[in-house]
Order: sequence, then C-alpha cells, then structure tokens
Amino acid sequence: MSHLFQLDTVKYVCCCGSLKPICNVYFCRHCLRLRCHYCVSHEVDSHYCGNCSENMPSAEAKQKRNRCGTCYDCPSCKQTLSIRATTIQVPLEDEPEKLVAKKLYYLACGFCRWTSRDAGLPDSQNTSGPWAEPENPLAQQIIEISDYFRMLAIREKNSKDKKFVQKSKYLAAGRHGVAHLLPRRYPVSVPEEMSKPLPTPLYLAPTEGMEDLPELSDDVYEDELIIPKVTSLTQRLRQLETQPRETSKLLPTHKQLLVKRSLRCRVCERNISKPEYSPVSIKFKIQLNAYFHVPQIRLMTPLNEPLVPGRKARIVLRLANPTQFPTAIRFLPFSFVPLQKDGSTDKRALDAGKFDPTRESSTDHSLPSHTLTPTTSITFITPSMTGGGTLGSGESTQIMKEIHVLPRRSERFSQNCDVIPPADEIVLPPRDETSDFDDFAETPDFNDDPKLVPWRKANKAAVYLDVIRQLTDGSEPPVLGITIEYDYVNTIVALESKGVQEPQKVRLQAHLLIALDRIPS
Amino acid sequence: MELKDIFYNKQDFVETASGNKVSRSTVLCGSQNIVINGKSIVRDGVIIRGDLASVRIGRQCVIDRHVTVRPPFKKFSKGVAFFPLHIGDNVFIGEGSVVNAAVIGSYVYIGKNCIIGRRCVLKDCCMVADNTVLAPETVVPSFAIYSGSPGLHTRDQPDCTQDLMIEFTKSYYQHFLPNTAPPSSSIFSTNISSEIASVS
Amino acid sequence: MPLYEGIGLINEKHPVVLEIGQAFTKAGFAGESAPRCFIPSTVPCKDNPTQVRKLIDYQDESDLYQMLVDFLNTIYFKHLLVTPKDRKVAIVESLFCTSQWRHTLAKVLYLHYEILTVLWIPSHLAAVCSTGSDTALVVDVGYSEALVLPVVNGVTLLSHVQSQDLGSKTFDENLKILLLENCTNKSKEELEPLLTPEVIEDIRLRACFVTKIRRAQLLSDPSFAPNLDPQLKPFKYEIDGDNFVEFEGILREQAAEVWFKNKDPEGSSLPYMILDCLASCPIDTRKKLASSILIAGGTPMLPGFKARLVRELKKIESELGETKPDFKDEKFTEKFRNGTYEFRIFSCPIKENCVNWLGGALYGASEAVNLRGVTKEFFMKNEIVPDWCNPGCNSVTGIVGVSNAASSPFGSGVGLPKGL
Amino acid sequence: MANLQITVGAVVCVEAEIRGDVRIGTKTIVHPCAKILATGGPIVIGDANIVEELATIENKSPEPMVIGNNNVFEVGSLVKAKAIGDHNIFETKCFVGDEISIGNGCVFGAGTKVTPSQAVPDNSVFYGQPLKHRLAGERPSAQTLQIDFLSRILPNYHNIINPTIKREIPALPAEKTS
Repeated sequence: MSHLFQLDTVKYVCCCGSLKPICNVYFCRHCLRLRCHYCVSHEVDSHYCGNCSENMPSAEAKQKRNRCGTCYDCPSCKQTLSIRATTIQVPLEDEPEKLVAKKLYYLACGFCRWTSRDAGLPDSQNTSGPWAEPENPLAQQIIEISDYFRMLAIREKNSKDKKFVQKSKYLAAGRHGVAHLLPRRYPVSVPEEMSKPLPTPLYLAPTEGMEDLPELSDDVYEDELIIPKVTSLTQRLRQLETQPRETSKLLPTHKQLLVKRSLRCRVCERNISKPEYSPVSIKFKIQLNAYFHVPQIRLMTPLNEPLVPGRKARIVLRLANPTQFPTAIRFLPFSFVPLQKDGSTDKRALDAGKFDPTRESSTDHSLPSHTLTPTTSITFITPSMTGGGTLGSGESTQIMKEIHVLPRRSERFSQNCDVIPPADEIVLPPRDETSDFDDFAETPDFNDDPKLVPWRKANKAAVYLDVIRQLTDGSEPPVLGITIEYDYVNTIVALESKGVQEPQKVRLQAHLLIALDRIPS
Repeated sequence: MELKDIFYNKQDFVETASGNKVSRSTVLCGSQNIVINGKSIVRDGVIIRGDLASVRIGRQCVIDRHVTVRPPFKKFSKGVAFFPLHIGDNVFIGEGSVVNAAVIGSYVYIGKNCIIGRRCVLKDCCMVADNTVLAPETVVPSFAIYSGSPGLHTRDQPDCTQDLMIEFTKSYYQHFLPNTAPPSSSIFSTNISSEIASVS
Repeated sequence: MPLYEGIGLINEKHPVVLEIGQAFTKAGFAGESAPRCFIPSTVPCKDNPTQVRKLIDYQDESDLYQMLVDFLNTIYFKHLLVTPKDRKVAIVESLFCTSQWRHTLAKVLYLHYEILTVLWIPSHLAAVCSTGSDTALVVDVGYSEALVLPVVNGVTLLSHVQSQDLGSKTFDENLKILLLENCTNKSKEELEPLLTPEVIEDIRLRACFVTKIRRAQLLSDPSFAPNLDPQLKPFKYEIDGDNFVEFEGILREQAAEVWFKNKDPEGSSLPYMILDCLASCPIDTRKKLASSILIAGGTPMLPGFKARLVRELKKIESELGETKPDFKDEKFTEKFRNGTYEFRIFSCPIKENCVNWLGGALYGASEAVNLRGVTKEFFMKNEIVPDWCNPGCNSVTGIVGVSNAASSPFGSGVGLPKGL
Repeated sequence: MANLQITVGAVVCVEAEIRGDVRIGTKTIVHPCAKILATGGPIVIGDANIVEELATIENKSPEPMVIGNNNVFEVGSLVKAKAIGDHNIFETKCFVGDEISIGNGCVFGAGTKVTPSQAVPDNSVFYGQPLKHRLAGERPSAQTLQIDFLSRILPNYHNIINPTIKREIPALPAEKTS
C-alpha cells in the first residue's frame, strides 16, 4: 500500500533498528516509542474463514484443524469451489412411471473448471456434501505407534521424577501457563526402572522384500505420457495423506482459516493493535499505527539532478499532524543511535553474546527516540509511568527493559546527506475531521516566514529545507537523514489516573531517512 | 511523495453537480441504471454495462482508463439474471482492468490489468495487485492483498489502509485538473523549481 | 482430527513440530498424522515481494536470522494459526546441519518467538520412530545429499554413516542435461533459459520413473538403447503459453539411473552406499539392518524406486558372492561372500517425504518434550543447544541440566553414542 | 467484396466493429464494442455464440476462419485461431495465437496466452500464470439462457443491426489486408 504515495521514500527508523514506511510503524503510547512488526509480539486474536466470513471460536478451529466447515478449496488450483446445482429426472417412489425433478449438487471450480465429478465423487443431495476428503488409510497405525511412544516416555518420566509428586501437568499448564513448570531438574544417573526390558511395540510397520515389490507394469512403458493427467508437486502437497499421482484422484479439501492478529509491545506488554472481532469489520479496538500518532513527513518532489558531494540543494517536505492536538516540529541533524550497549558502529545487533542479560551492566545508554534536548523551550513533563520514581530511574529502567526484550535488527542504510536545520519551529494545527469535507476551509495564519513555509492547509504544511551532500563517494543515491522533534500530547496518562491530570505534553523525537532521488513509478 | 497533477481537456469531460468527472469517451450503456455518488472520476475508454444490470459507484472513486465494469451473470434455478454491481467509496480501479464483481467494498485498490472474475466479493480495505486474475466467486477478505493468476492471498495491507485510501482518492481528485486550471498546489509548486534552481 | 481427543487432554496445547529442510519445510502439530503444511523453504525478497529467496542461500548469520523470523511468522500466522509463545516446539533437524544454522534457529525460537521449550530431534531418529521399530537402516535422500545411517536398538551408529551428493539437486542437474539432449522441437540454446529449477523439478515429478533392472542394463550402454522394447513414446511438456516442448521418452527412465551407477568407478550409487554401510556395521547387526531399510525424503517417491533398489542390492550381493567381483575393496567383498541377506524395505504408515516429520510428531506428543526439551532459560544461560558434535555437551558429567537432554531417541534413555 | 451476413435470430449491436467478410449464425450475440475483423479471409460464426465487448476475433490469413456453435468470447479476449469447434470459452483477456486449431469444449482461462502451433485436444482447460493445462471431464454447458436473456434485453438499450438486410460494408484498404 505504501506505493500509493511512494511512502517508502521516507523511512522511519524504529527503535529496533528497522526502517519502515510510516504505515508500517506503530507508536506505543505507554513507552512513547516507535515500534514495528518486527519488534512487537504477534498474537492470534480470532479465527475466521476468508470466504464465508464466519468466525470460528479457537477451540472449534483447533478441533477442525483450522479449516472452515462449509467452504472447500479446489484441489487442482486452490481456488474456492462453488456449489452447482443440477436437476435430474427421477421416478416417483409411489408411481414409478411418473418422473419428478430432483436437485443434486456438486462442487465446481470457476478457474480451472475442476468438478467433484472429475474426482469420481457422486453428486450430493445436500449443498453441504459431505464430500470425500483425503485420508491416510494407516492413520490408526500411527495412533498405535504414538501410544507406544507415550508409554515409553511416561516410563522414563516416572523413573526420573519419582521424588516429585506428580500433579496433573496439563491442568496446571492451562491455568497458570507453562512457565512455572520450569526449571526442571534432570537426574544424571539412569534409574533402575530404565534397565527393565522394553514393552513390545503395539504396531510395527511391515517390511517389503522383492516378492512384495513388483517391478513396474508394462503399461508404464507402453502408454503415452499425458502430462495434464499427472499431478504437480503443489497439488500433491495439498493432500499429504495420499499424495496422488493421477489428477483424477485429487479430492476437495476444506478451506484453511485466516486469523486476525493483535500486536503487543514487548516492553510494556500492552496492545498496540487489536482488531475488532467481526471478520468483516475494518475497525480496531486499539490502533496505534504511527500514521495516526506521529507527524507524517513526505518528500514533495524528488531531486531532478544528482547531488554532488559537498553541494547544497533545496528540498520541499510536506508535514502533516495527524493528532488532535497542535504540535511544533523542529528539524535536527540525524541522531539515531541503535539500541546497543556499546553504541559501536557495528550494527549487527544479533551477534552472539549480546543476549545475556547479565552482561548488560552499563546504564549509560543513549536514548533512541526520546531525548530531552536543551535547545527546546517547551517544558518536559515526565509521563508518570509507575506512579513513583524519578525521571531518571523510570527512564533508565525502560531503556534497560527495551535493550533486553526488543529484538534488534540491523538494516543497512547509507545516510549521506545532512540537513541544515532551520532555526524556527513549524507549528501545525490539529487534524480536523470536518475540514476533510470542506474544500474551502480557512487556513489559520501562523505568520510563517515564506522562505521556510511556502504553503499551508489545515493540519499540513510544506517546508523548505537545505541539504548538503556529505563529502563521501558520490555514487550512492542521496539519502537524507533527519531527526524531527515534536510535541505529543499523551491522553493515556489522564485516562489512567481517572482524570486528575491534564493530558500531558511531551517532546519526542523521530528519526527519518529520506531517499531524495526516488522517481515516482 | 505528492501525487502529480493530471490534466485533462475540459471539453472531453463532463463534470456533474455532485462533482463527478466523467470522460466523454466512456461507453456508459444503459446510463439510467448507473449511479455515481459524487466526486468520482471515470476516465476515458471506460465501459460501464448498466444495460445488463444496475451499477452503483460510491463517492470519491477513481476508475482509470480502459476499465470495463460489467455486472456478473448468474444462473438460478428459476431463470437467469445479471447481478447489480455495487462499488463502495474511495475505490481505485487501475488501467485496463475488467471488473465482473458482485460487490466491491470501500477503500479497495485494484491495480492495472486485473481481471476480477464473475461475482467476486471484495471486502473493505483489500487490494488486488497489478495483473492479478481473480477466479469467479472469489471473496477477498479485508486487509488482504491478492496477486497472481489465480489470485491468492500473498500479503496484508497495513492497518491504516482506510485512511490511506481516503487520502489517496481525495488527493487524486484534487490533482485531476482541467488543463485550463492552475496547478492545484500552485501557490508554491512553480516557485519550488525557481527556488531550487537558485540554490543549486 | 487430533489423535488424542477425548482422553481428557482436550485442553492440551500440542507442541508445534517443525522440519525445516533445505528445499521444503513441513510444519504441523504433535499428535497428528500429517503435517499441516508442506511448503518450500523460501521467503519473499525484501526488495521485490514477487521474488523468493531460499533459506539456504543466506549470506551471513544476521541474514539467516531475519529470514527465519519472516519464515516462521508465515508458518505460525498463515499455516498453523497459533500464537508462537503458547506452544512448545519440536524441531526435526538433520544431524549434519551446520552449527551456525542451528544456533541461529535456536536464537530465533527462544529469543524472537519466546518459545519456552524446544525439543531438538535428529531427523533420522525421528524417521525410525515412525516405523514403530527401533532398528533401521535409514536411507535419507534430501536436497543436496543422500545419507545412509544405521540405527540399532535406538542407538545411532554414527561412525558408519555414508553420505554422497545424490540428492534431488544432483538428480535435477542430471535431468537437465538429458532434457537438453532429448528435446525434439527446440534447440539447446532456446531450451536452456526455459528450464528453470521449478520446471525441471516438475518434469522429474511428473514424467520420470525408476526403470526395471533389466532395461537399465541396456540403457547403460548407448549402443543397446535403441533395442529397448518397448520404446517409450515421446511426450509433450507445456512450459508456458509460448513454449510447448517435446522430449524423447527415453529420458524418463534414464534420469533416475543417476542413483544406480554401480559400474562407474568415479560415481557413487545408492545400492553401494547401503552395502558399504552394512559392511562397516557390526556383524550381528547386519542381517537385521539389511531387512529394515527405511526410505526417507521426497525424491525417492518416484514409481519403481523401492522395487529397483531391492533388486539392485540382491544382484550386487549375489555377484559378489559368485563371481570375481569388479569392485574396488577386497574386504568389502569378503564380508558379503557368505552372507545371504534378505533386503527388505519398510512400508511406513505415511509417505516417505513426511516420515521424518511424523517421527517428530510422535515424539512431540509424548512427555519427551518436557523431559528432554531444551528450555529457554537454559539457552539464555549457556547460549548453546546441546549437540552431539559439541564435546562440552557430551562429557561424562555433562552440563548442568542437559544430560541426555537433546539427543536421545527413545524412552530407554539411550542417547547418541558418546565420545564420537 | 466484403459483406456482412447476419442470420435471423442473431443480435448484433451497431456499436460493434465488424470488418470484411463476416457471416453470423442465428442466436449469436455480438455486444457493443466487440470486434470481428476479417482482414484476410472471411470469418464464419455459427449459432448461439456470445461475443462480449472488447473481444476481438481476427482472421488475417486468406483461409476462412470457421467458428462453430455455443462458443463464448469474453471481454477483451483476442482470438486468431485457425478453426474453432463448439462449446469453447475464451475467457477475459485471453490470447489465442493464429497457429492453433481448437476442437470442442476447450477453455482458455482469463489472462492466458497460448500461441504454439497445435491442435488443442478436446476439453482442454488452460489456466493460470505460469500456464497450466488440464483435461476436464466434461465440456462447458451452452449459454442458452444467457443468450435468451441478452436477446431480450440488448435491443432495449442498443441499436441492433437488422438481420434481414444483407448489408454491404466497405472493404478494407488493400494495404491493410496482408
């Protein structure tokens, strides 16, 4: 979707180090940090069928192996099958000489024209089938083998855990999660019980010798090979139980369900995106997409000629304030520091050894997106996080936590242009829903310097910026790194402390990388 | 990136009271059965088959060049009919696509040269990538991106799709201008080039 | 249907069973009889989502980490539809996967997906498990190599492993040469760019088979080949809308001969790998192993494979016994001179390409996950996943908390041989 | 001498573009904006076919192109085939090259392109990208009901070429007919 406005020309740098267009970035209101798909935890929220839009409770979905009860997929091309009706004339039961029309149903694919008749399935009297599905003829044997192994494993467990009172693990796991079952101790010695002879298996797969494995029949050599009659790999892999070779043996399968997922911040463990339950709803119970919470920056036009190192150029950015409160935006030189203890230039955050919490002892971290800069005149109010605690400690615990729980990522980028920051801030009025419908809404006068702000409309403004290409190799495409500092009004604090406090205004930073020469496709 | 202005010949388009801009070179069969709700753009070469069944197009839609919008045919147990075709608001249909759907929700993006098979249902906020062929009766769920032939669910839309599509279609409308008009963001877009020139 | 429904375990969350192969990945739940999905081990390219990258083509560890994160996300949210951290995981892995791969996968599972317990199961042990027996000669034909590995009473005889590059990759390379030579309506230059790996794989799967041993003898000599009766008819293959290609039928039976190049002194063959392996095994296990051959992997699912393999083995064995052998190793022939082995192949309750996975699913459904799984806590502390090739994990005392944890196949407590 | 012959019972909209020597059988529907271009030899269209808008049937060769009965040419299809039997469907935007002869019951799926010289086996279905080919068990059914419906409804909205009159339409300029 980011292609609509070439949104990927402007990448926001997430806390974890990912570079994403604004529509793929989230803003955690509690941590006041940018988050993205990579560094949040995903959870399955609800199961539904994409075809019939029916919700299915998780327990039922599990029982039905995540498949819809009513919709079928074409075994040949994976499209949804539709039910077709036909009428046949059948003799009446009482009067066999009289014919009546009777309706019969079959499945048909509108794309590859497969029908359930191709599979040799008789037409059904019901729209719902049932239609034969691929089944493993030896499923029962697998159960027997499985039983045997469970038995062996239980034997081993009993011998090892004799000292412990065995409670029902499964019930406990359901109630409190599995975490409390750990850690587990493993006795080193092999207990007595293990030396007892093994029970005989319930089922042993038979072996086949020469007499059971006849050579290929002569038909294989005499018949012409007609490729369309032989199944392809994808067709076989959709029916793992049987994996037929002939297309005539393909059977319809129930349609796989889809899930709605919710996203959770790993640091504060609060939801940052939670969809509504209904499969057809496009609304969210919680939606903290950055598109709605972070000022949006767009490049108006790409540079039309290459930018020589050391030379200046003027670009135009379009700013938009998506929030309900006014904000003031200040441009600063790019100052993103990866979330790392040593802050070294090596951005491979995933190297072995960086995961050990005990090794993270130092606390002198640079704050990634939330820095109090001395240049700003706006008062910084601490978002009261945990009730007590001073600014310093609250901040550092959060940073510590972030370092430990956020997965880090090292996306390569070359930032080779710098901004010459203008001295003034740009004030943007709040977003006004009604102005969307009013094309002639008046634009308030902010006494802008026309040399800085040439255009304004509602919550949007254009800004001139001068950029300088660094004195490095000029062969790479020009990428401007820029940091913006803006006001964010945190309504969540007021909500949580039962309206005692006013919404709190904080000063936040966001780091952006702008590809200056991207030509719109 | 801001959208580029698209200029059209004023005499080639009809602008209705509700703000629709419809090219004179479209083929609107059975125009009495075609309802376009306002601020929508129907560009040249488009064919809308209102003669087969009624076609309703929501607000602020964009139907790009050479698109065919055709109500789908359906056989019933008692006779046959063409289904009315409903398109929601803020929908974009790309160049050369053939739309045979039954319902297209709102905030839907259909790319170029797509084939939307008979009686497809496209839910709100879904997207069909360029050159996709959707099999007849496909249901594209919300926030899904379908691509390929046959069209399959390959990726997902961002959560803010609704607002993006509103902004996109609205912006398209604002930048779709008669060639007599000054550029939409004229206040400075002419200045920009001179400014930039003066700097470099 | 879940196998264990109704035994009071309905609320149990079955572990996820994953086998990430070089070419294909199988994923599903423990206690089920087939994987939920069987998909290529690829992720969409970041720059161009219509292109895919294979997991095995990773550049460095961080690249692999990213790809695995994306890949598992697809598996969990498009195929399995469960929240990753809710489930334990059983990984079915090749014994010879690189430490880098293994460690990266462990990091992705424990750190990114916050999985609490992961059971690491060597794939050949899993395969044996799916027969219900504890002894088998595992013949695993994978993507890049074919492995022959004996398992006796649950003990892997790791030192007797045979490995050759006879996987599907070699097969397809050979098939490509045959296709270029046997095309009747296109020149080599025209055909070459059309034969993508996907096309070759498709032809392998749909056209090729393993021919009879008698015909194979004729095939091996080009001068005899025209005398084959009956001759296979030419066949047509539609690559795309502009290219319908016709091939000589003979390549259909020639292609699989890559596995049976017994006479070729430079080449290697599956039957010889098996016999080599048997010859090196302790004498009291040979008979049992010879009659417990287990085929794993998708490539050998071609029609006629098992029948041919059994006959080849028998033929070589009888030749060794009777006549002057034309084989390189004297000792080798010695061992088979008096042996009258019966070669038998397991008929598993599942198709060969899911055998390894099924073993994992059987393990995963048992207490083994709790008993032998490696916990996140352990990994965070030690930053290793115990492995047979890591001496630190195989000392007599073992690392605290890991003894026997990772590798043992059966409840009998017999792990992989120590001190290898 | 190019001429257009329309049998009684056929519905051919005036807005369709028809050039060269074309004969159209009864019950055949030609939608507005369809193109039937007999730039070379004549095109003979049988009974109960449907030619939808933007569909193009073209014959550049000097040989006549004979199309059987009950075929459907969907929106934007481009068909140049040598010969076409009965009960075939050319789905939306498919392309069929001029070296192909088509028997009966074939389906050329939406967006497919088939060009190599061949006689397509009956009941073949081509679909998808990359192209796949399967053999269907039965051929597509005739669109009789749709044709009845269209022949009722189209005259209400469009001018129909009167089938009884044998119309002379201008022959193509010589250089265009290759």
